[in-house]
This record gives sequence, structure tokens and C-alpha cells, in this order.
Amino acid sequence: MSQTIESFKLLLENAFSEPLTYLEASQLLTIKVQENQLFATLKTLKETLKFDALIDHAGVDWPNENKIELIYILFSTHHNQQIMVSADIDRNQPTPPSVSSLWAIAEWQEREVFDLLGVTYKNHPDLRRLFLEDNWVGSPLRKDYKDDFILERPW
Amino acid sequence: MKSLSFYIHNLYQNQQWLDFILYLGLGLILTLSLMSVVALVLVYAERKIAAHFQCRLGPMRVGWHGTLQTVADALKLLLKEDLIPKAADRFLFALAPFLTVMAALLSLSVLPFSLSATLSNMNIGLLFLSAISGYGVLGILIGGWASNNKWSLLGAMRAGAQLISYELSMTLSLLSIVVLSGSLNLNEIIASQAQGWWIWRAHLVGFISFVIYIISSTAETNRTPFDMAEGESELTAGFHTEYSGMRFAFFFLSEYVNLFIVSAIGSILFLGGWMPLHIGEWESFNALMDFVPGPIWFLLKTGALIFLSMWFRWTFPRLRVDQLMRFEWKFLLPLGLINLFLSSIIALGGFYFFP
Amino acid sequence: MVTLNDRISCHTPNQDGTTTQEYFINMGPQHPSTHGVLRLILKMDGETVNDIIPVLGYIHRGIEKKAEAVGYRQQVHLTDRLDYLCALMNNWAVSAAIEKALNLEVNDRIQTVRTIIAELQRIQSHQLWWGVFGMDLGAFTPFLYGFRDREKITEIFEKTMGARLTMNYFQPGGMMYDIHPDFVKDIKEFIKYFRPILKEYEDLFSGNIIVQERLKNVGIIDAQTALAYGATGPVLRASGMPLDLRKMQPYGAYSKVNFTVPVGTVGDSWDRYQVRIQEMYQSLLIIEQLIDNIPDGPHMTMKYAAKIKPPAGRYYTQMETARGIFGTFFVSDGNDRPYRMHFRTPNFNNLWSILKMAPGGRVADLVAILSSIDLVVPDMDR
Amino acid sequence: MGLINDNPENPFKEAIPGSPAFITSIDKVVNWARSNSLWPLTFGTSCCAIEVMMAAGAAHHDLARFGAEVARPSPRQADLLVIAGTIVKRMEPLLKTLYDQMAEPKYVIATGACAISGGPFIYDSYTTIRGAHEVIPVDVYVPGCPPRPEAFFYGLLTLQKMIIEGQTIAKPFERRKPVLSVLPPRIKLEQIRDELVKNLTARSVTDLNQNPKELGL
Repeated sequence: MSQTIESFKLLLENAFSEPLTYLEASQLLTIKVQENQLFATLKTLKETLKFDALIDHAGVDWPNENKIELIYILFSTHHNQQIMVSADIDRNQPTPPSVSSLWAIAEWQEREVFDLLGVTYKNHPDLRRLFLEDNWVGSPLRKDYKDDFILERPW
Repeated sequence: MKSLSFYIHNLYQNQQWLDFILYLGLGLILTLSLMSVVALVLVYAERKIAAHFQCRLGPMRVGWHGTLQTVADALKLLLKEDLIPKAADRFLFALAPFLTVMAALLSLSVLPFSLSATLSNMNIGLLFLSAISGYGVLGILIGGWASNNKWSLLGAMRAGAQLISYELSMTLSLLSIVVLSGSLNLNEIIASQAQGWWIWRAHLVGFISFVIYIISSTAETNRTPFDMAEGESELTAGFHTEYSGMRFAFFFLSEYVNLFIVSAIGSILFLGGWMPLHIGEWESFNALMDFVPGPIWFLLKTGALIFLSMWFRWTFPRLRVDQLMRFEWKFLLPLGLINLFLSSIIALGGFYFFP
Repeated sequence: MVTLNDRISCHTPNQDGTTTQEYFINMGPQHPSTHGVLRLILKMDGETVNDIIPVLGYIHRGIEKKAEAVGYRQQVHLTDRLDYLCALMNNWAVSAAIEKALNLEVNDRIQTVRTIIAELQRIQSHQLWWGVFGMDLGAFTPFLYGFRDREKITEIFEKTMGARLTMNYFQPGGMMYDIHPDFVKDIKEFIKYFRPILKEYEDLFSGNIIVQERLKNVGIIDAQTALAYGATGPVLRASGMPLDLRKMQPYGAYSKVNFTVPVGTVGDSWDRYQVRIQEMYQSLLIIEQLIDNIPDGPHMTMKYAAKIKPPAGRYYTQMETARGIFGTFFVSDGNDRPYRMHFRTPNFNNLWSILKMAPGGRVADLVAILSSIDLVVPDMDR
Repeated sequence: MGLINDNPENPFKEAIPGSPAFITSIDKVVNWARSNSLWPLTFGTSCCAIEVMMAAGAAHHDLARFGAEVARPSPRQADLLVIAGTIVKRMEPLLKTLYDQMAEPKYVIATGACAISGGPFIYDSYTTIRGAHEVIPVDVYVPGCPPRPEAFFYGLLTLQKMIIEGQTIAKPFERRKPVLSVLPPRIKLEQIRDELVKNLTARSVTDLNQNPKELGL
């Protein structure tokens, strides 16, 4: 079941028509995709390469580069392989496509990212705040989040 | 109606009314104190027994081995603030605990503790008991409804459905003993067991009705595995979710008094009540047993059944509500009917041991 | 696509042209069987649960934000407070993630001790689950039995780590202290004690007809749906998928030991129950194989006070805790504090499969299913 | 039930009608009963619930010895609210509701660092309430993260003592007296600190040689 990274990369490249961009500064095998390619890539990964589990989905805020990086960590029980997909989206108008039609769990993982990072997914069935109250202002995990409530550490 | 007025007239005529009032008052005081003592002792017993089932010690600090624990609890509950939710139906909310306690109180009044120690020796004692026990569910239903809380209502509806269903099996199992002993008077039923207790005297029939009785009485008292109405992990606290202080204490009290009552009925019908244990030809043993007074026998037998019920409670998980109903209507009720039929045959033919 | 508006409409048309009016009932956040402050809004028809809308966030403490403000070494104590029932496994997961980022190889002693302790913790977590499961089904005694035996492991832990619940024991690079001299002896005694007790658990609870009636064919979910809904760990394995990272991507000392991964066949509550009971047996096996040959060596491979600065990049490491896959994703910018720390917690992902399991069942079934998933709410909300 | 009024100046102080008229031996009996029958509400938000509500109630420690094992799931019937765990902004109104739903007399024990001050989440957290006393009045604080069951027992016994001495009954809405319940008498914080330093240096479990000052010792 398990393959080496090299043979898996070969399998991966065969599945896509266009050449893939790999992200070097990453521990897992990471594909870098554009926002408009995101859904298609994930769909191919799921349907052709049998990545049947969306293990994790998270967002990273990069205010200096004015982008939010979306991270999808996929797992394939067929290949016993893991892959990370990274996509940069605009920080001011983050409207990536929702992948909840591919993996059901994405619905809530995306709600979490929406809640904490303010990413508004397109075609999401139920985009509400998950952890915070509905009338909360701001997205706490953004680096420029300001809140009078937060106590800074005095040392 | 005529006979009643005649009776009252007679009372005035013969100056018996003073006796009557005294009798009523004394009986009421006795029953009330019996009720509170029973509840206090049973709650303490339950907590201790549960603790020892579970490798713990249970109450230890208040009094010797925690004997005053339930006294403290009762005192605290009496003095606790009495809350009535704003949205509740105030009248019914207040009425419900009293109805439940009343049912327990009325049932206590007909129990024969010995041949003479019974408050009212009715000739339809058993009928009276089964009628009254069906009336206790009214309090639960009203309480759950009046609380205006969905969890309470769910609990009350469960309790209603469950108690009404299990009432049938319970009555059927009682009926087979009535058929066998030929009387509805509790003392006469006990007297009919002089030759042997009904649990084993009537071949298998008595035993089957005993089993049916134990199952349905556990359901009647809303105890695990049939504690649908409270179902702590499902319905928060069931029908008494909104009750606090004294009113909650009444529900608590009546639960334990009901436990005592159903166990007492069980011991009267199946284990010979205040009748001492006699074994065939062992004359000296029987004489020794006769030496123990009737009330002690009665309480011992009742205590054994109560312990059985507590054993159930701390061993079994809870049934689901539909399984509960299926068990009653598809298994227990047909079994009870067949059992009643068999007991009629046995009674007609006089086929029991030691006729 | 079913939106929330469709789900909160209370009139469901029937086939014969009539409509069923449903009602909503609020379960939690203060409810004895939600195991914390989870809130479920139930759409009910009588006693039947037709739909569930979970509401989270009643214990959302913002751990991910907090993690950005503290150093790498301090991440460990934050993971204690996530899933406090597998605190040590979480400690290990985050320590291993930092070690991997630093390209630090820890010695065999550390790996073996970590594996033993993680398996002990798995047993401990399952013991607690067993007790609480019994309580949720209405039997109070299993709860006390489970805790009685859990206390034995807690004492072993306390001797070595000085804490009972939030140990903060595994550090990046090794362990905080060396193991207690009695460690091996105590564990051997525990195994001797616990094997018959485990049998007793099964006699007391699994053999009970009421338990079987309550659990069998309740809350069925198939493996692919469970995986799509994010379930991992025993919940997924009960559906028949042998996804266990201890086998598939061995870490620690798991590659050295023989054990099987128990899987279910139907995917109902009963299978989830059985999988966990069997896992306790397997954990005992693993500990037995390792306990006699703990290699010698130091318990810490890096200086305690050294500042940790992983090279810039993205790191993801995952491990199998008692409830499923615990993943640590972090982004380093070369500083001594993570730029972004994200925990993939098993409970958050396991929860959503109740949306497929519970509808159509009774409230009592819902309670049994919730309990069979074994949720820890602070781990869900982070 | 509106027992706590919205007066911003002193939200927890309000005279209840019919305040205790007889402080006599009857009061003693009443206080004895109340102190010995503390039924806790089954309420726990996080880690402390395991230690304080579950492990303390289980066979090894047995909360039942003090008559406090009757955990009521309904706040109406409970006397004791044990705040076991972090209280976050979203939980705050619910905690208040729970407290209001409880019938008088009611007592509150805050267990664990989070319920006392916010604990590990006091800084840099955008949701954690810094101490349960910001929401409801607290009688006894039990420190620890989480406190051991024994520590909780000490807190419970302290509360019983407070009830018997009438410290909570006489003034029902002034229950903000913090009680350091875990530190045994005659032991000072400095002693503990010195011992800690001594032990840490003696065992040299950590690399203390570098710069002990950096570790804050």
C-alpha cells in the first residue's frame, strides 16, 4: 500500500495535465495552487487520486504580503499518503470556493476558518460563525486583530 | 348516599363521633410519621447500599456512619427556597406534588403490619391499593405539564405511558393471587398462605406472577431500569426538573414510599406478609419462628424485596422507551393473561401444594 | 444543498399529504450527557430526533491565538488543556512536531517510555469512557468501577510526573524528568490486576441484554461516510476502516511491537463499544512487550533552557490519540514563537458524524451515540 | 428569577425580604443541615470537571462521605455550584442563568486556575473571562490546575465551616470572601518556594547550570 515519495510524485504528476508547483518550505509534500485552480485540483486529488479524507483545513494570515494562505491537508487511505495543498487568496476579499461538496467535514472546518480568519467561502451551505457569537466583530486570528479585552503579557 | 347519611346519623346518635375523629387523627399522624420515617430510612439505605455496591463507603460524616445524613437532607430541603417558574401554571404546579404524596399516603393506610396492626382493614384492600397506585401517576403528569418545560413534559409523557401500561401487568399478576386465595382482603390473603406462601405453593403460576409483579412494580415506582420519567442522562431530571425545595422533596419522598408500598404488597401477596416462616414438619423450628412478632416478619420480607429493587437499580442500565413498551405489550401482558388462566384452573381444581 | 433555513423549518410534509409539526428542544450546554458544554439543538417529532444542529464555542478559549504568543516549549502545556483525557498523547504529538521541525532524533529510551505511557493513557482514557458510557445508558455502577481502575494508572503517572491530569511531561527533546524507579514494577502490577478486571467489565456490562438492545443497530454509519464526515480513531475503525496511524505510519516504538487493530463490521454503537474494549486489550499487549526492555540513556536530548527556533516553513505531524488523529500544524518564521499554530483535534472532526448517525433515533439513542463517539468538548472548541 | 438586580454599583448586594430574624440555636440546626447536605450541580466546563466532579465522586476519594454525592442535573434542586473549568464570554450569560435558577441558599466553589483568574488563558486570550467572580459571587476558591480531589475536599469542608459559622447565611449576597482553601495552615508561600528551589537544584532534573535567573528561580 505504501509507496515512496518519488513514485507517489510520479503518480501525482500523471494525474494533472499541467505541471505542479511544489512548495519547498514545507515538511509534507505540498502543492501550491492558484485560487482559481483550487477547486479543480482538490477535485482531481479526491476523485482520481483517491484522497478520501480531508484531515485538516486551516488558514494562515500574512498581512505583509496581503494574502491569506489556505492549507488543506489530505490523506489517502488507499495510498497511505499525505499531501498538503496551499493556496494564496486575497486578504481583503477572501472568497475561495467551498469544498464541502467534496468532503462533508469541510463544511465545519471552513466555518472555523471563516470564524477566526474571516474567509468567506463561495457555495457554502451554512456559513455562520462557529465558536464566537454571531455579533462578534473582527477575526481574532488575523495578525492585526485588536480587542480591548485582550490582556497583553506584562513581561 | 343514603347509607352514608345513615352512618353519620348513627355516629351522632351513639356518640361515636369523638372516637371517629380521634381514630382519624391518630391514623393520619401515624401514617404521616410512618411515611417520613420510611422515606428517611430508605434514602439512607439506598445511599449506603449503592455505595457498597460501588466499592465506596457512602455517607460517613453526619452522625454515626452517616445515619443523620438524610435528616440533614430533609431539613435542608424543607428550608430551601421554593421556586415557581414564571411561565408555569401556578395552581397545577403546586398541586402536583401533593397528589403524588396523597396517593402514597392513602396506600399506606391499608397495609396490614400484623393481624391487628392495620389502620383500615378494608374488605377490598387490594382493589383499593391498585386503584390508588394508578392515581399517583396523575401527580407526575400534572407536574410535568405545569412546569412548562419541554424536558419535563417529555418525562411526564413517558411516565404516563409507562405507568398506565405496566399497571395492566401488575393488576393481572395481582389477580392471579386473588383467584388463588379467593379474597380481596389483604388479611385474608395472608391468612390463606398459612399452609405455604403463594410464591411456591401454586406450582409455577405463583412464581411467574411474582416475577411479573417485581418487573411491573419496578416500572411503577419509576426505578432503573425503568426510570424513563427521570432519566438523568437523557432528560436532565425528567418531570421534576423545575421543582425545588419542599415540592421536590415530596416527589422524592413519594418515590421511596411507593417503593416501600409495592414491596409491602409483594410481601403480602407472595411471601405471606406477617406470617412467620414455617417449614413442613419442623415443629420446634416453626415454634421458634412463631416467637418473632408479625410486624418484624412483615418488615423483613418487605426489606428483602426493597433490597432486590435497589440491586436492580445499581446494576442495570436504562431501557429505551420503545423497548419498554414492546416488552410490556408483547411479552409481559400475554404472559400475565396466560398465567391468570392457569391460576384459575389451579384454583378451580385445587391443585396446589398443601390444599 | 440543504441550508440552515430548510433545516429549521418545523413542517415536514409526509407522503400522505399531511405535514408533521416538529418542535425544537435545546440540549445543553448544561446537560448531563453532553459531557461538558456542547449544545445540541434537536428537531424532534415526539421522542424521535429528526435533525441536530450542534452549537459550539461555549469553551472556546482561543488556544491558537494564545499559542502564537508563547514559545515553542510552552505549546506543550496548552495541549494538556485540549483533550485532557489524552493529555500525554497530545504532549507527545506537539513535542514530536517540534522535534521533527528541528530534525532532532530522540533516543530509544525516550521513544519506548513515550510509547508505554501513551498506551497507558489510552487505557486510562478508555476506562473513563467506559464508565461514562455506562452512566449515560443509565447504569451508575460502571462509572465507579471505571474510575476505581483509572485511579491506579493515575497513581503510576503521579509518581513519575507529579500531576494527575494535566501532566505537561513530554517536552521537545525528551521528557521533563526521568521515570520513577517504581515505574516498571507498578505497571507490571497494574497489568496483572487489570486483565481480569477487563473481563469483569465485559461480564458486568457487555453481557447485559439491555446494553445490547440499546446499542446494536443504533447509529449506524459506513466507513466512507464516516471518513468524509471527518471521523477518525475508534469511531472510524468501528465502521470497518483500519485507519490507525500506529500501524500505517509507525512512530515511537510502535514499529517494534506486535499488535492488531480492532475493527468493527456494522458501524453501530455496539461496534464502537467493542472496538474500544478490544483496544484496551491491545494496549496491554503493547505495554507488556515494551516494559521489560526499556533501553538505557538520558531522558532529555537537548538543554532545557535552550530557545527553540525551527527553520522557517510549514510543519505538520500527526499522531493517533485515544480518540483519533491529533495533528499539529505550525508555520515558523524562524523566531522562537510560532507564526501560526493550528491543532487538528480529533473531537472537533468526530462530532459531525452524529448528523448521519442520530437522525431517526430516539433521544435515548442520541445519548448513547454521543457517548459512543466519546467527545471531549474543550478539545472541540480549543 | 431576578434575584440579582442590575444595580451596577454593587451587583451582588441586595437585601432579601424577611432576612434572618432568629439567630439562635434553631439557626445552628439549620446551618448544620445546610452544611451537611450540599448537593452539587453536575456542571463542568473543562479539565477540572474530571478531577473535581468525577474523580472526587468516584470510589477512590468518595465525595459521598460528606453527603455531597447527590449530584443534581437540574439547577433547581442543587445547592452547590462547582465552577469546574474555564468560563468564556459565550458561557458567561449561561452561567449567570444557572446561578439564578438555583434556589436559595446557594453556594459557589470556583475550582482551578481558570475559574479563579483565567489561569493559563489570562493573557492573550480573546474570550476567557478572568475569574468566575466576574460573573457570579464565589464563596470558596480552590487553586490548582486542576486541583486534586483532596484539595476540593478541603474547599468543601471550608465551605461547610463557613456555613456553620453563618458567614454565608447572614449576608446572602455578600459572598466575595476569597478563601485560600488549599494551603494548609502554618505553611507560608515562601516556604513552598524555597523548598521547590531546593528540590529542583538537588535533583538537577533540568539543566539549571546555565542561568538560573532566566528560569525565574
